[in-house]
Amino acid sequence: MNKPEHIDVQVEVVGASIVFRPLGEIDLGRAPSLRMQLKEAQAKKSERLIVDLVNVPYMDSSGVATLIEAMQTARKTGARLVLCGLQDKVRSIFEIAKLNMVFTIVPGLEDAHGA
Amino acid sequence: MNKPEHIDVQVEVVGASIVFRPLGEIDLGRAPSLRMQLKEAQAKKSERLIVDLVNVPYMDSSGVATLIEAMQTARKTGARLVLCGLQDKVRSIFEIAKLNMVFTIVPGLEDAHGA
Amino acid sequence: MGELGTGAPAMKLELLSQPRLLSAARALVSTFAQRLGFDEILCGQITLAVDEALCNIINHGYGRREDQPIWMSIWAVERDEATANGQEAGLRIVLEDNARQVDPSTIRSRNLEDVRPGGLGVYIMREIMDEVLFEKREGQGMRLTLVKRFDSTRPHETEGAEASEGGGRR
Amino acid sequence: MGELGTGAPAMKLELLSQPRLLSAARALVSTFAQRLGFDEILCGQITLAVDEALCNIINHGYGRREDQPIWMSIWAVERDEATANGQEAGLRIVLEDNARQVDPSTIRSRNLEDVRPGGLGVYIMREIMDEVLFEKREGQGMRLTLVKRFDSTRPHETEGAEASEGGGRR
Ligand SMILES: Nc1ncnc2c1ncn2[C@@H]1O[C@H](COP(=O)(O)OP(=O)(O)O)[C@@H](O)[C@H]1O
Ligand SMILES: Nc1ncnc2c1ncn2[C@@H]1O[C@H](COP(=O)(O)OP(=O)(O)O)[C@@H](O)[C@H]1O
Repeated sequence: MNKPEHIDVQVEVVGASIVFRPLGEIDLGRAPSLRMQLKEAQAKKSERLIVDLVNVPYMDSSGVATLIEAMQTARKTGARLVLCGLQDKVRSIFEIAKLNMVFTIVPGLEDAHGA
Repeated sequence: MNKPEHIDVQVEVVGASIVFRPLGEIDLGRAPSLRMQLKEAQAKKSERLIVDLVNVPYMDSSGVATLIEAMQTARKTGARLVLCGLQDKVRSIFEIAKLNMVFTIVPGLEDAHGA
Repeated sequence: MGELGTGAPAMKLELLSQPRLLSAARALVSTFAQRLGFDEILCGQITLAVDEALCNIINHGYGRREDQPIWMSIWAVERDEATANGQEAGLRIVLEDNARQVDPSTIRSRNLEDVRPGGLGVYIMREIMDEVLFEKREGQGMRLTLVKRFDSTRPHETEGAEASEGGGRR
Repeated sequence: MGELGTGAPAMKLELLSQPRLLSAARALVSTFAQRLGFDEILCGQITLAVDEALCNIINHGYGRREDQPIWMSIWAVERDEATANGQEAGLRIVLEDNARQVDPSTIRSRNLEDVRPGGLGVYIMREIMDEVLFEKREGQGMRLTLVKRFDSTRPHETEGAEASEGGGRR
């Protein structure tokens, strides 16, 4: 009935890192699009995948689930997954779900390249 | 049943001008509070009343009606009424209602003192 | 072209006739219009038109009584759905109430040249929306249908643009 | 103390079980919570709890069918109303559907220590809201009641605050 929703993502290669920057809210409708694009980025097998959430004002548990899946993929291949740029509302869900210790979360993009 | 809604307004006296700066959306529920506070500001009989809308993300026709009333009061007393700081959405209603020629509208506060 | 909005509405909001609820109703409309793909200025304008309509129901329909129901039904046809189904793409919003019935022809704007407080709501709705239709409901109350198409015939006013100058009073 | 939310709800939203409608439903809840006076973090958390509940109805209740109804009713008691009426001040949101009925005791979170995708929604709701009650509706479908009081007993989590650590799994 309705087409699957798309989320725009900026993807940049910076040295040994891929910077993956989604634009907009991540919810049930958009998580599948995010998941597909994360898989594509991870297929490039960089040492480090930086998910920059600076342009994500909102995320629900479907977004979090997608990121957990990406982290598990990264572990299997020995790559690092780093999150940065979390806005307050997005940080809140990671805290509530007690995932701020499970993910590597740094403040800004400049911190992510060394993390 | 429900209390009348209040809108916060910062009021400053700058030379011969009063700067009147409402904070928040101006709609049917809040227009009466705006009206009362405009009347109080106008009772001070300054030469110029500057309504700075920089912190008003939204205004409907009840807000516009309140400002038209304030303009009519100003005219009677020979005072000037100047609007500044209009955000795009607020400017839109003045344009649609063809009031951008009726009010003195300037871009920023610094332009308002001379207008 | 099929009519925009047949079948069940995507959403239907029932709200009491209270000014404190208007900001939530606006947020619903504005966010949905945005998700459909209307640009920011248009989302703001559509939201304004709906807000003006709700204010009129509260003020004129219900005479400021705060315990009365208003129903807002929203239909949407997205661009690619429209192509597939031969429908027009856009947003259709229907407001219904149980308020006193008035002759639809009496609901109109005053002359804008006569600048005074009030009397802008209906003019604003007609400036913004492609369709503005007031009707008596069967039994009691009024119904207002507001339609905005992606291929709007209304001018998209922006700073300096005076495309609708002289477009007349309605 | 009187129960929060008796009489007609301030608003009732009926929406189809479509993910594209969730952003509008969130905007409604968040804006209304803000107007009531909940702070920005709390508005975000309340909105998240409601969103998770709506996702579960779409995913588990309706198995992703997109043409089914969901009803969200919202009651609010403002602080000064509460003092006047001996009610508790806050927000009560009730979600109802026509989906398959399940034993409420089967709706629960997994162990969070076992980190894997999914299984967070119910946990998040219970972390944020003061009351989370799943019930079978008379006839068909489920009802979920979510309550958040201004005098909340839930920890207001902020960066570094670990007030609920060891609060157990539910
Ligand atoms: N929902 C309504 N029920 C009855 N009369 C209405 C309704 N909406 C508008 N009207 C009539 O149309 C007139 C014009 O409305 P409007 O342009 O919004 O200006 P205002 O509300 O400031 O008077 C109103 O004064 C009123 O007489
Ligand atoms: N509305 C519902 N109808 C039926 N079962 C539900 C509903 N909501 C939750 N559940 C059940 O509770 C479990 C936990 O839900 P949740 O914590 O949100 O995690 P997830 O949805 O990711 O599985 C679900 O897997 C499901 O079995």
